[in-house]
Amino acid sequence: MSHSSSSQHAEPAVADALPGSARSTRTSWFARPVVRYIGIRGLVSAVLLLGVTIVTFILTNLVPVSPITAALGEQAASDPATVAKFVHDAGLDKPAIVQYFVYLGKLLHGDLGTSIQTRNPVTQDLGQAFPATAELALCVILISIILGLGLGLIAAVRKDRFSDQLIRMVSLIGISVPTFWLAAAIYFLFFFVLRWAPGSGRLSPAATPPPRVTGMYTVDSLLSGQFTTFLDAVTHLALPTLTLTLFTVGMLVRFSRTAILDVLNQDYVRAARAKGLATNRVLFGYVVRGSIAPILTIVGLAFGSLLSGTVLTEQVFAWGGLGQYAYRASTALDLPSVMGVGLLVGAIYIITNFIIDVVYGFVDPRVRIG
Amino acid sequence: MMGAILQLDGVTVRYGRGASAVTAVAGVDLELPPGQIVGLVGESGCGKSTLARAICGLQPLAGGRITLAGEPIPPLGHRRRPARLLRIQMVFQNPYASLNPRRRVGDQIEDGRRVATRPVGSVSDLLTEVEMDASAADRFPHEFSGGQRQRIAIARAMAAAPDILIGDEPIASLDASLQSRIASLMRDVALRNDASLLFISHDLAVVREIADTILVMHTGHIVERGPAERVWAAPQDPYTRRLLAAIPIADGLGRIPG
Amino acid sequence: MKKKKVAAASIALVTAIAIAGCANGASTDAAAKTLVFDTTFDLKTSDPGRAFELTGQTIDKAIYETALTFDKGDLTKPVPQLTTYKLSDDQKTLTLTLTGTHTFSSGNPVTIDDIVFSYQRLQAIAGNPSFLLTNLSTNTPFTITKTSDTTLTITTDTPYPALPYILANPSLGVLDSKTLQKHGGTNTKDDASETYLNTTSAGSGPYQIESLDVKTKVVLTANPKYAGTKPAYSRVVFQNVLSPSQKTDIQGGQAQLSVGLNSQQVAGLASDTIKVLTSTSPNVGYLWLNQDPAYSGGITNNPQFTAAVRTGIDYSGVLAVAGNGAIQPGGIIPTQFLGAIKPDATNTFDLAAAKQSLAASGYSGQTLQISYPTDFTLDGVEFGTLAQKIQAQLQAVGIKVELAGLPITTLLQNFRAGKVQAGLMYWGPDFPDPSDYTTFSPGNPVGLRAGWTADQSPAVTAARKAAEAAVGDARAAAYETWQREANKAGVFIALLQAPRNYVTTGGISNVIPNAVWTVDVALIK
Amino acid sequence: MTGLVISDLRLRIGQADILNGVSLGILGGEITGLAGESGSGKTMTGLVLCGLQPAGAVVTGRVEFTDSDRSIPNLLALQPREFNRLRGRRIAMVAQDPVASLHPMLTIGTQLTDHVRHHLRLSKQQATARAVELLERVQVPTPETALRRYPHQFSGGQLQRIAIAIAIACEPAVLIADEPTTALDVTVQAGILRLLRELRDDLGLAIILISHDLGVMSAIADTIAVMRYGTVIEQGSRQQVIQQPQTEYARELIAALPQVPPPGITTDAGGQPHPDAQPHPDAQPHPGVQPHPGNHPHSTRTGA
Amino acid sequence: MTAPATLIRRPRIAPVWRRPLAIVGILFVSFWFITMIIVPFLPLADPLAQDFTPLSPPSGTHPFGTDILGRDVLSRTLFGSRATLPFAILLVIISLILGSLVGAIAGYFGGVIDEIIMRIADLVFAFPTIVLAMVVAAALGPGITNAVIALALISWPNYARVIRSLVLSARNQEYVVAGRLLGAGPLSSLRRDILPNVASPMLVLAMLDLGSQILLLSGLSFLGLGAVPPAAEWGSMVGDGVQQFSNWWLAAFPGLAILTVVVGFNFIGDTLRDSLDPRSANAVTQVNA
Repeated sequence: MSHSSSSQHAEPAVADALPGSARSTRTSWFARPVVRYIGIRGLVSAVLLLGVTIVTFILTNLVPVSPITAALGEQAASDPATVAKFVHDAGLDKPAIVQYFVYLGKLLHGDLGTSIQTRNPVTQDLGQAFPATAELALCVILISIILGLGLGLIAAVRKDRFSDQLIRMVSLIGISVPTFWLAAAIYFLFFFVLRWAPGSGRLSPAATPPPRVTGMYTVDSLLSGQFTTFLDAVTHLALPTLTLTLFTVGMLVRFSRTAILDVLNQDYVRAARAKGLATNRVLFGYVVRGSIAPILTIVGLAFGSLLSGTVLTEQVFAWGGLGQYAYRASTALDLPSVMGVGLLVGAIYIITNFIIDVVYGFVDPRVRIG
Repeated sequence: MMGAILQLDGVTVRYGRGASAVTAVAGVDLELPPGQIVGLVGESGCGKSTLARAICGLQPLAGGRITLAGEPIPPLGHRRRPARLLRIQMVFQNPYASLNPRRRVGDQIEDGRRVATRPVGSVSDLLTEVEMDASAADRFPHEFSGGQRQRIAIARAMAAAPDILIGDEPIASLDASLQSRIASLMRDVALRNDASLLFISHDLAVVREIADTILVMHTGHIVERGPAERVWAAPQDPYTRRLLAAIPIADGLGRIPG
Repeated sequence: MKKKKVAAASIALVTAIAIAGCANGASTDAAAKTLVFDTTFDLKTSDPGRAFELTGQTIDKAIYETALTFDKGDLTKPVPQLTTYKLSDDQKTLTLTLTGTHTFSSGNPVTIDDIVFSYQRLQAIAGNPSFLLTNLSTNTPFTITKTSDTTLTITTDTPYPALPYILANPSLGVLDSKTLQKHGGTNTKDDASETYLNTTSAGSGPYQIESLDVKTKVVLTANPKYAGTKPAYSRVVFQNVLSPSQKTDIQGGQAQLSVGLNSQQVAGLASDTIKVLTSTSPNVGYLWLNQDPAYSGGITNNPQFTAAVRTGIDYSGVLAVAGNGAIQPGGIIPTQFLGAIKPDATNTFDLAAAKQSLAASGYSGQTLQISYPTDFTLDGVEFGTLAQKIQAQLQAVGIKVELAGLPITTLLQNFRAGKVQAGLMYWGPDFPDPSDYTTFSPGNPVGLRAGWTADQSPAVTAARKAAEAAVGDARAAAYETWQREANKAGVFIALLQAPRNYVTTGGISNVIPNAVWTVDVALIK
Repeated sequence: MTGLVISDLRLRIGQADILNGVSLGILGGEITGLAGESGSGKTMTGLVLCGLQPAGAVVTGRVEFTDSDRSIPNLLALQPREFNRLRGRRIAMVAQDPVASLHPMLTIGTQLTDHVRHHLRLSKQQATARAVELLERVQVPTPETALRRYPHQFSGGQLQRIAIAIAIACEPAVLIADEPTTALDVTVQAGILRLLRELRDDLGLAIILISHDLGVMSAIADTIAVMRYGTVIEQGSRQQVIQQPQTEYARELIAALPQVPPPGITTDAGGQPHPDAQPHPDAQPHPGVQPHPGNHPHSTRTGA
Repeated sequence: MTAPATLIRRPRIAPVWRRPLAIVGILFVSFWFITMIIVPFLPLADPLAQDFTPLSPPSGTHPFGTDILGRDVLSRTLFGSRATLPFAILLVIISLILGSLVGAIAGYFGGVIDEIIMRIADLVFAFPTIVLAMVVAAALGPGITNAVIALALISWPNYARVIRSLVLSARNQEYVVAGRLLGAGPLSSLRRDILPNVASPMLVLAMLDLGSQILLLSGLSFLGLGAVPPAAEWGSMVGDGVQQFSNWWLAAFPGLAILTVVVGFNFIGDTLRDSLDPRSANAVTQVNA
């Protein structure tokens, strides 16, 4: 997903010197640089997606624990007939490669198998768990982008001054705090001691989840006009968001500071300053604009790592999202569920990065126009 | 000793593939006889650096052939360079990038001496030859100025006892007052060691000072070739004329060239 | 008999506390009241034919009625619910007779056909609780026969005195067969009604399902068609909450009932508004020592070594880890049940004796590896903590102990294969009868997991057979003898039964602990 | 009289003295050349005049600024906000590398109008009209189209013309041109030099031309100041400094240049039209203006 | 790891090392390294001895209190350094070597090899880290060695990516080409010209990575998939303690231990990064951010 250029020594300006080499490329739709760029990125993403299915498959087949015992109960596992039936039904008696293609075929029909733990279709479980994590992750990423980029900008502009030192120190501490500990500490402080925030879970026990549209309680409650439920959902979001935000902000501050410093040293920023533009105009019109591509990339990475990084936090806050689901599935070696989570998070990661690549393509005229 | 002749026949180099390919060098013929100083002049993007890289095997050819003493020069790839090709050495444009910052100057020159096919002087001899103090051998590149580094780079190239020395814009990054001096140094060192020199530059005035023959390159083609003074005094190709006309002369007359 | 007294006493004590709580509780009109119940879920489904975990049993108890039941917390005697019962003299045939009128939430009356359907469905779908309707000693399913519109019989091939005790299990909840058959329900292995049961439910119990999410929350609402006394709370919310949050929920008044806090967590919790009820869990935590030479490491199948371990464990220290209310059962049968014994010389701490036995065993510093589940607790007591306690104690005796924590699935797989040298595990009763424990006998399934074959200990096997054959009042003594024989062989060391803490607030009362279904929420006032 | 008077300008970063007392007078309608080798402090002098010295630099001395309607006794004493009002409007700058000094993601139009609108309070339409006018002034072909294009779609010479258009957009009194032709090919260089001279003549600009190339100096500078070690060691008219250098260092600099007789083209007079009469190659529509997939963003840097 | 120490011994300390960030970092890290070495010789209770009253709050005799088995939390916290630091360092070394090898090959040879290696790295990136580690750890069984293996399997792509991009740009540096022209084969080119020049950013990356690896390792232990009891390990201590809010000291002190040591490494890593040239620094930040 990196934007590294492969050839650095190609003699530049060759095209510039060759008047005859300008070709009319407008006739062919696919020949347009932006279309080709997106096409290639899409192809790479698709290959990666396929790779993820292979990884999940191999991984779960390498696990030295028989899924039989994991799947069947205490009594059933001691009955050979039941075991044989299970093995046959699950296709475990076929060669691995056949099993993979069967898996892939089912996948294309949206069938991720049945969770051993919950006995629900994994798709259904993921459908339940994912919105919870997505709500949390989106909330965290939005706050983190605002805070992270803002503080990163301040730190970069005030490089080496006190505010920079302070922001850097705080952001470094942010990425140094063990999340599982911080989650407990925040929970202890704000719920147990201060009672400012509600307890674990996504809603108060008495509250009824809003009618499901997106599965995200804040959105759904607003959609159905249940304002009290919305407030309840928001207050429940507060602590886990706080926990995760500290880390994500730390990460984004550090990155955006570097990216912005990099741009601040560019000639075009000095040129913009030499034009006598107001400082804000230089910062937002030129500096932020120039650092948007690397920052976009890191935001994508941050979002991807958030989806899986919620495991420890969700444990503490009983969030009931992907993280908790993944933890239970892994410890119980509930292979279909683990494969499902891996696939979902992997797919989202890849798709997010693809979207970012596309956005990047549109933001940067050098890619868009060629 | 002086048998090596570098010969280029219809050399063509392309970048990219398919429809978006760009031809950087288009059918260049060139001969570099022993003991000759050849200047290759052209503006950015004309293909002169590509040509230099192709001669060193750093750039695969799309057409034509390059031979050294009759034998073709294969692309370098990932393998070790064949011993016979070590007789071609290069001095690069950027003195700040062409020396390994982590190794002592002496060691880097020693690398060249190790592969030399005929006896060469000691490291201090080589340093002295490029007008550097012998004590430089124990120091690191960052302790030297750009001009000094370029001298070291020349010493390193000469340590391999090349028959052919290629300077790829070796003076472009230097201060104006140094450019002539380093160019002359390269000429002297090459001649003293019986090597031919292919000196690539965009600065016709400097090239004229040191080269026996001048080639003018434009859009991948060699548009003019001839003895230095002839090219300078009576250019035949319109592009050469334009190039010559554009050279600003420090005469204090307030005349805009071109 | 003494054991029975202990059990009865503890039940009496708990009941007394419950009644006291009841007296304090302000019983206001509860027409629209919600009860929030915090517990750590082990829920997989609420289909009674498939659910066999604690949370599921509590929920099914509230949704379904069973043929027989237990009165409050008393597990010693089944009482009628949907039917009365009569066990034939040969203990092979149980006749159930429908009593009164019960109605499903759909409005359909409960019939004998429903009971037969439910039982046959349980047997056919081969879910976790299917074994309940199987004769475990011969592995033959019971025969369920409708004998009239008001009676049915359950027959077995060998005498089965535990039969009435089994029928009280919430997994034998009676389903509305007419409604279920409209939603894919059958009494064959092709049954497809689990989804329906997890969204709507089809019982005649006091509640029905409003919503169910096996990982987070289950909401029950009162079943308007319920024939019995209307429950005090019209809505019950079961929340899956980790124990630290349970505590804060209780303190913050966000939940009225919490089951799942361990002794450390309830310490100092009781106040004017918060009541802590401590009962004893029927789950018996035990240590096993593998008798199979292939996996014994040359030590665990050595009787002297086994004796050294049994007397080298300071049981009071182990109980202290579990906290107030923990009890050491003398054998594998929990103290509440018929046939329970007190600790004897083979499982009483005696450091000197332990060292002597160890010396006699010829032990030469081999490592004893004790495995334990990492993601599973004994009623809130971490197996890891227990393991570390035992490790320290055995090291004081001179035994080198290494701990291996494993996820429960991995551990179970290895344990079932009989490949684990030693380990910690617990046994929860399938039904409150000592016959459920003979599986620990040599040659029987759990016995074999510890590499304990029938020919290794013929005396234990003989005692087991005698116990299984005993009828009436002789049963208790026979099971006691079997356990004492087993203790001599020493393969399974019953360590403790943890306390089970019921924490209540918000003035709720009549919380009655029950070893099978934890608590009957319909009784809470 | 428009111009700058620099007296005893010193600049220090940390332990290093970069400027050691630069004194210089710059007049409107003149091109003042700052010559010197790398490290002589000529670029830093230019930056200080724009108030763009690196953060943490300690500057002392005095820079007096005068133009048609006001006089500022010391630029160095200005508050950053006040300096910002001056910068780009009264004192403008053109940097060495036109590719690097234009924002790659903003259109030429944006970069040409944003400071015009800011300083002169023009509407968007007025600013665009002004931009078209400016591009015509610096001889960029098809100005209306050019405004919608991005920097990578132009050649280096065109970009430098655009950069100059940006600099003169607010009709400044002083233009600082820092090595404006160093990154360009020699055939393109002449066009830029000619443009600078026209601007001097037409707008009465005071131009500070910073260059290490004495050939360039000789071509258009009216006066030349030679800098070394952060100070001006010699200053005088073009002819004087080039033909009769006073200091040893200046003599060495000039002596080090290649000793060239005039190239053939000028001696080859006769019926040949003077090259000046030909259209400048740089002023012609350039292939680079066409969208070109193979076009490298850094297509105009010299060398590889 | 010794870079800060050697720099301090120099008569003149580089300015970056005089910033509070660097000083605090060095203090924390030295504290834990010294503790790791000398802790057995300190007059502390045996970290495994269950000799004291369980769950007593911090007091004079037990400044950090005691745990549920009556062990001294102070002693366990200090001994915890021995269960964490060596393994984290080992893990970083393994990933560094593995990643550098793979990344250097990809960067140097380019083409199809590069494409394949980097797509595999992308895959590992795309797959959720902690889930991957959990599955591996759960499958291999808990134990710090298995946790190290699990994390090494997922950490190498970080290094591979950075070293690849560094090698890729170094490969076309003129001094590398010059070396090739002087007859250096791929191995001597890598050894002589490329690796020495990418070593310092890699070391900085490793330093910054130490912090994250400690977090991951203790995270796995927190989930019960890392260190095995009764070993005193910070993550599992927090895991045990987090269940009991009324006994806050159980989780608080080992948590602070993790925090301080990770903060220490990150402060030093950040300072080191500042002393790099900007381009290498960027490469390091991109991946480690």
